[in-house]
Amino acid sequence: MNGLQSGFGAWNPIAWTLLFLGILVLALFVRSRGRRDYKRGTGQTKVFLSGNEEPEERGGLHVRADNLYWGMVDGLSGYYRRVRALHTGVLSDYVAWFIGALALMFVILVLVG
Amino acid sequence: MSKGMSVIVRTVTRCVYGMILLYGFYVIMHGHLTPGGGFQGGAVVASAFALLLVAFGAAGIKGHLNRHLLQTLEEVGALAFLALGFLGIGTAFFYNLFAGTGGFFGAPAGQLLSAGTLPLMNWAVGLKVMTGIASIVIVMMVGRRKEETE
Amino acid sequence: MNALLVHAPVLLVAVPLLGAFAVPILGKLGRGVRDAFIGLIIAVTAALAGWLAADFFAGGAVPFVYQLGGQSTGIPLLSGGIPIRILLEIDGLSAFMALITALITLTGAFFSFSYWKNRSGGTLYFSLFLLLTAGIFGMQLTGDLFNFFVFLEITSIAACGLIGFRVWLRRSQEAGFKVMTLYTLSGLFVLLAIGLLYSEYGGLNMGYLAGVLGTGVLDKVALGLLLTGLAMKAGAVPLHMWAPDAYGEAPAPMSAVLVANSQASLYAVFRIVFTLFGATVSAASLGWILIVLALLTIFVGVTMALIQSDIKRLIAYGAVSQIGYMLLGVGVGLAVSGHAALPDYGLVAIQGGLFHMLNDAACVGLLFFASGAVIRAAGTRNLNQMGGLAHHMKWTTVFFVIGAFALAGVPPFNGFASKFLIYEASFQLSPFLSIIAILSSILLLAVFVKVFQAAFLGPRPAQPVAEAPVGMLIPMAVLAAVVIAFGLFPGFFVDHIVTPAAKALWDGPAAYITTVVGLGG
Amino acid sequence: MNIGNFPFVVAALLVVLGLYALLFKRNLIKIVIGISLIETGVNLFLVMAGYRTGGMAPIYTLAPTPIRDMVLPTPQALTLTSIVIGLATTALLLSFAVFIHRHYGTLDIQEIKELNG
Amino acid sequence: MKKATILVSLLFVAAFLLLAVSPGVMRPFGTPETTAMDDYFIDNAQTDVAANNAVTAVVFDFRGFDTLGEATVLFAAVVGILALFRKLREEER
Repeated sequence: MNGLQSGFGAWNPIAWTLLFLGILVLALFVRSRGRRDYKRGTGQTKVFLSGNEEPEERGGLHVRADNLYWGMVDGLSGYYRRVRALHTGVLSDYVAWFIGALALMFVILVLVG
Repeated sequence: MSKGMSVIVRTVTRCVYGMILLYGFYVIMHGHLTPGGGFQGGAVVASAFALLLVAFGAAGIKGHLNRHLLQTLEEVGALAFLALGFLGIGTAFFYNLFAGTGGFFGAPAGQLLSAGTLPLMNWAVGLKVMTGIASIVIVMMVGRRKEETE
Repeated sequence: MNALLVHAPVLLVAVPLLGAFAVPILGKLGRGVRDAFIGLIIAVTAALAGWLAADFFAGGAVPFVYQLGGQSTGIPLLSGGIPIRILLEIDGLSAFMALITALITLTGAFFSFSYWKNRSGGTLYFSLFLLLTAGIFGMQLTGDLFNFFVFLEITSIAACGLIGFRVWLRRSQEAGFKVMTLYTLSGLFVLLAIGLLYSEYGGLNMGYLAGVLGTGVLDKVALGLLLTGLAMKAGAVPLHMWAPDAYGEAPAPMSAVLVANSQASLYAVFRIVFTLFGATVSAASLGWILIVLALLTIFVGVTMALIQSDIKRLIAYGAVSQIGYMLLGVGVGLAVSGHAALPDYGLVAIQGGLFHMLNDAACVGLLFFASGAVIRAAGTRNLNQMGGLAHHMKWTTVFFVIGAFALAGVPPFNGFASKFLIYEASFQLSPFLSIIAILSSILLLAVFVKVFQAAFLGPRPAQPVAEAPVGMLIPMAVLAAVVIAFGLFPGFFVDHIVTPAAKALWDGPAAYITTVVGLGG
Repeated sequence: MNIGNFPFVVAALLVVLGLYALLFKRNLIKIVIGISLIETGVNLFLVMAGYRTGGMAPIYTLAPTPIRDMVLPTPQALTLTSIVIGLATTALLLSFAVFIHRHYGTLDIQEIKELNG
Repeated sequence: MKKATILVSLLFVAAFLLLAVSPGVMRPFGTPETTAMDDYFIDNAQTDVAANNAVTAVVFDFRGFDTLGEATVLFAAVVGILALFRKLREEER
C-alpha cells in the first residue's frame, strides 16, 4: 500500500498529487478562457500603484530580509524581547540553563514520580 | 621562554632525560605484568619530551624533535592498534589471538612474552600516546611563540 | 549467515576509523588519492549500513548482539547474569538510525570534496569528519553504557574540531569553545550516571541494567543526569543555545552531519527512557517531560528562526525546532504507553517521530548544502545583502525550495508525511499539542518564504554569480530525490523500516533484555 | 574503621565545586579548570566505586601470599579511559582559548558573546 | 536576583547528588554488592588472557573496544589541535 493510515485519518500523496494537477489544469483552462481583446501599451496594461508613478527599474523594490514580517515581529515584540533576552551569548548562562533544567528534572523525577 | 631556561635546568635535563625515557619504556613493556601500560608509559615519555621543550625552548629542539615525524608516528601507532584489533576478526573483532596458545606471545602468565596481543597493543598505544601528547605540546608551544612575535 | 554480514556492526565503526587514521598519511600522496580513498571508505561504510539494515529488516527485525573479543560473536558470555564483554546490540531502532547516518555522511562527504577544494587543511578536515562518522555509528550501535560514553566523547571532540575549523572566523572559535564546554559537561554527567549505576548494579550492559534497575532515588538521579545530559546534546529547549552557534559556524556540510550527531543523542534519549528505564519508571511522567520539552523546542525554535538575518543561523534554528517534532511524537507514544489499555495511536505517534528523524535528516541536510552553495556564491551570510541569486543559480534554487517545502511540511513532500502522523496521534492525546505543532509548521513555511524572497528573488545582483559546481549539485540532487521519494511513497518506507523501529520502542524492553541475558547463561 | 559513604560525598562535592567555577568564574582558563575539577570528581567516584575494604591491587605479579580478595579492576579501566578523554578535552579547550584570545583580545567570557539572539 | 536563582538551582543539584550517595540510598564505601563481572575478570585474567595485571587484561582484552575509542579520542584531539594551529592560505587570513 502507498498511503498512510493513522487509525484516525489517512494520507495518500499520489492521490493528492493527481488532484493537485487536475485542479492546476482546470485553473489553466479557466485562465485560457479569459478575454484577449485588451490593447498593449495603453493604460489597460499599466500597473496602478494608487496613483503613484511606477518606477521603471524594479531594482529599488527588492524587500530586504529584515523588512519582511516586521508587522508580525512588532506585534510579538513583547515575546521577542523576553526570548531575545534569554539568548545572551554568554557561556555562563548556557551552563546556568543546564543546571536549572537538571535541578527541575531531579525534582520532577525524585519527588513527583 | 622560547629561548629556553638557565644552564642548570639544561644540564639537569640532559642527565634526567634518558632515565625518564627508560622508565617510560619499562612501564610500557611490562604493562601486562606490573602496574602501568601503554597510556601511562606513553604519558611518561611525553613528559620527557615536554621537559626538553621547556628546558631548551621551541627553537632549541627544532632539529631534535621533528613535528611531522611525530605526527606520522602517531598515525602509525593508531593504525597498528586498529590492525591488532582486526587480527582476531576471524573469530571476533578484538579477539585475543595468541593468548595461551603456547607459541610466540603465548607463554603462560607472568612472562614478558605472554598475554597474546596485549604487549603489542601496549606498544602501539604507547607509541600513539607519547607522540600524540608530544605533538600537542610542541604545536601549542610553537603557536604561543608565533603569537608573542606578532 | 555471511561472514561479512556477521561482522558488519563492528565494521561500521572500524572502517571509518581506519579511514580516519590512514587519511593523514595518504594525504601526503596528493588530493586525488586522498579523495578517492575517502570516497571509497565512506561508500563502503554506507553500503555496509544499508546491507545490514536491509538484511535485518528483511529477516523480521529480530534483535541480535555482536560480542567483541569473545569466542562466539552471537552468544554473550555471562558471569552471574552479567555480560562481561562489550556487546554491540542491533535492534530495529539502531538499524534505522544507522541508515540515517549513512545517508547524511555519504552525501556530506561528497559535498565536502568540492566545498573544501580550495581551502587549507583538507586532510585534517576529512580525518575529523571520518572520526565523527565512526563516533555516530558507535553511539547508535553499542549496547554498553560506558562504550556509549566513549563514542559520545569522540563525537564531541571531532564535532568541535570541525566547528572551529575555519580559524580565521572569530565566531567559529567562540562557538568551538562554548560547544566544547557544554558537550564535555553533558558527557561528564552521563559518565557520573554510569558510575552511579555501576556502583549499584555492578554491570555496564544496557540489557542487563534494564533487567535489574529499581526505582530508588539513586536510579532516579542517574536517570535525571542521563536525560538532561543527552537532551542538551540533542539540542532541546531550554538547552538548545549551543545549537545555532554550532550549526551556524561549522562548514556547511558539517552542519548537516552535526544534525545527525544530535539525532544520535536523541536516539540515546529514546533508548534510555524506553529500554533502560522502560520497565521501572512511570512512563506517563517521563512522556510528559518529553512533551513539554518538545513544545518548547518547536515554538521557540521557529519563532527565533523568524528573526534571524544570518542564513546559516536561521536554518539552524529551523533544525532545532524539528528536533521538537521528534520529541513530540515519541513523547506522546511514551505517555500513552503507560496506560492499561494501550491505545494504538501511541505506536502511530512513535512512527511519526522516528519517520520525521529520517525526513529531517534529508531536508536539513539539503538546506544546509544549499546554504553552503548560496554563501559561497553570494560571498556573504547576511540575508539583507543577498538577492536575485535565482537568476544565476537555478538548480540551487530548485533544491532549496524542495528542502524548504519538505521541512515546513508542505504536501506532498516527506516532511508532511511524518508530521501528518504526529499531528493525528498527538491530537488524540490532546488537541492543544497538534495545534501548536501545526501553527509552528506554518510559521516555519513563512520563515523559508522569507529566505527564498530575500536570497533568491529580487533584481539581478550587481556582478553575476556562478552556479554551484556539479560536485555540490549532485549530493543536493541525491537528497532531493530522497525527499521526493519519501514524500510520494511514505507507506512503503513506514511499513518496511519505520514500523520495526517503532515497535522496538513500543513493545518495551523485554526483547532487548532477553537478547542479552536470555539465551546466554 | 568504618567511614560509611564519606568518600562518595567528597567526590560529589568536587563535582559541585567545579560546577560553581563553571557558573560564576569569568576567565576562560578558570572555566577549563572547573571542567577539570568535575572530571576529577567523576574519576574519583568511579575508582572509589570499585574499592573493596582491605582489597589489594588486582595484579598477580609479586602479589603477597596468601592472595587476599582484590579490588574490582573494571572501575580502574574506566577511570583510565576517562582520564585520557579528559586530557584530550582540556587540550582542545585550551587551544580554543588561545585562538579566542588572539581574535577577541580578552579571556573574559562575559565579553565573548557575538553569537547571541 | 538572577545569580540567586542560579545559586538555588546549583544547591538543588548538589542536594540531590549528595542524596544519591548518602547512606541508605547507596551502599557504604568499600562493600560492592554485585561483583560477578569483576570476579570473573580477577579469576580468569591469568587463564583467559594469560596476563598477570588484571587491569590491563580488562583494558586491552575484555574491554578492548573502549580502549580503541579512547585512543581515537586522543587522536581526534590531536587532529583538532593540529587543524587549529595549521598554516593558513593567504586568502584565509
